[in-house]
Amino acid sequence: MLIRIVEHIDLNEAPAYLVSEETGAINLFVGTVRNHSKGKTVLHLDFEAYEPMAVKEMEKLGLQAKVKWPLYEVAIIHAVGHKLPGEPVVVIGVSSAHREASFEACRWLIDELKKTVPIWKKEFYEDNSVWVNAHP
Amino acid sequence: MLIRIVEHIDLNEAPAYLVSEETGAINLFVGTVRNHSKGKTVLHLDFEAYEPMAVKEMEKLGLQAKVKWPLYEVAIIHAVGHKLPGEPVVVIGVSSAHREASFEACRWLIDELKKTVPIWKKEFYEDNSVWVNAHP
Amino acid sequence: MEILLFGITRDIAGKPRITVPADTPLATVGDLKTWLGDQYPAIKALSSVAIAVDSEYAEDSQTISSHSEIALIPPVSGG
Amino acid sequence: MEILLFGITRDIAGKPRITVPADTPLATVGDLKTWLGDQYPAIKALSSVAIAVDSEYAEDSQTISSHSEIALIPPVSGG
Repeated sequence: MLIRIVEHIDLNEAPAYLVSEETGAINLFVGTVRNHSKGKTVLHLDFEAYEPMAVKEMEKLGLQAKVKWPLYEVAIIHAVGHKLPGEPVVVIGVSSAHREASFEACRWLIDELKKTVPIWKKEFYEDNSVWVNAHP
Repeated sequence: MLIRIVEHIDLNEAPAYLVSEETGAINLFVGTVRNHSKGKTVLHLDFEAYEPMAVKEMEKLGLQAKVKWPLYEVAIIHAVGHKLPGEPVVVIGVSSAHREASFEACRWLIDELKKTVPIWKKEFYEDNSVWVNAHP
Repeated sequence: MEILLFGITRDIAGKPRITVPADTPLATVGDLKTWLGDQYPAIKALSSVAIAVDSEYAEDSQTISSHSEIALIPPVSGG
Repeated sequence: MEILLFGITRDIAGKPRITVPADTPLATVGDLKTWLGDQYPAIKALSSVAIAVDSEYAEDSQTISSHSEIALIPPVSGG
């Protein structure tokens, strides 16, 4: 598995890692910073991670996905720091023999990552900033 | 839209095309040559396209996907020629504001491409070769 | 009239196109399919056969003209 | 005992960690959550609060020791 927390995501890294002679399908999800959210202009996002725990939780998710689906490899890369609109902040990639498993596992991984991995996002608008999900 | 039939797929092209400040989600599917199929060793695949029609059909699929889901951009790239195990043969990529649409549209596009786009694959095994899907 | 061939149909015919003799009475896509099946029985054994007229899938009822680009589309297997 | 803080909880406390006085009677994760809520009422207003012990999510019933690395985990928002 390729599990990383990085300052800057290289979009070429996960596909290069996942390509192999054994597999027929790769699904890749890339989350990027949108320049607007709920009708407001987003200037940038700041991401912060509790790194040793985040890596551990991402490893657990990768292993769980490998139990749930017949996957060859899993890549989970998350960025931290100051991110501008258009910049990638998360990459999930999986490889499998057939495409069904690749789509399902990739979708499950991004959904679960958002629930359990200790990473926090602060959105900066023109007039204020908020820690996403913090309040009900 | 980025719609192409190429001799050699550059895995970095579609992600670079799809990243934008407007979108939050990119889903990418990559189909690659597996070194085995139905228990037999695959030496290589040969892909052939009726190019002007294949491009037209891929454009139609891209436009249909943009009607069915709120997508920003669509990329469909298919390789032709002699392909070895591990080589990419098709890339489908879509960008959208939220991840649900990106997963659904990408999955629909690869499923439809396999049904309608005039591209043919011959599988070469150690002892014979077959045009895939030709016979019932 | 010339029919472009691809994939297994090119292997069946042993050439990249079939020339339909000028005096062959073919009014529609359906007529053409019947004629092709009679000339090349192996084509009838395929999972499916479609005809493209000017690089669009054509219904059997569509009339054909020698001014169009006509192609025989065996079962596709891209991706 | 020191509690690592992240995201909004670091903003609430105004510092990257909270030091729990040595004589504070905290046996379990649940006790610690109660104590933190009393010290920083704004923490009680969050959507959820979890505690990680040695970088694993911990149940309220888990006992804590000052030898462990303890972190306060406000609602996550990665991805």
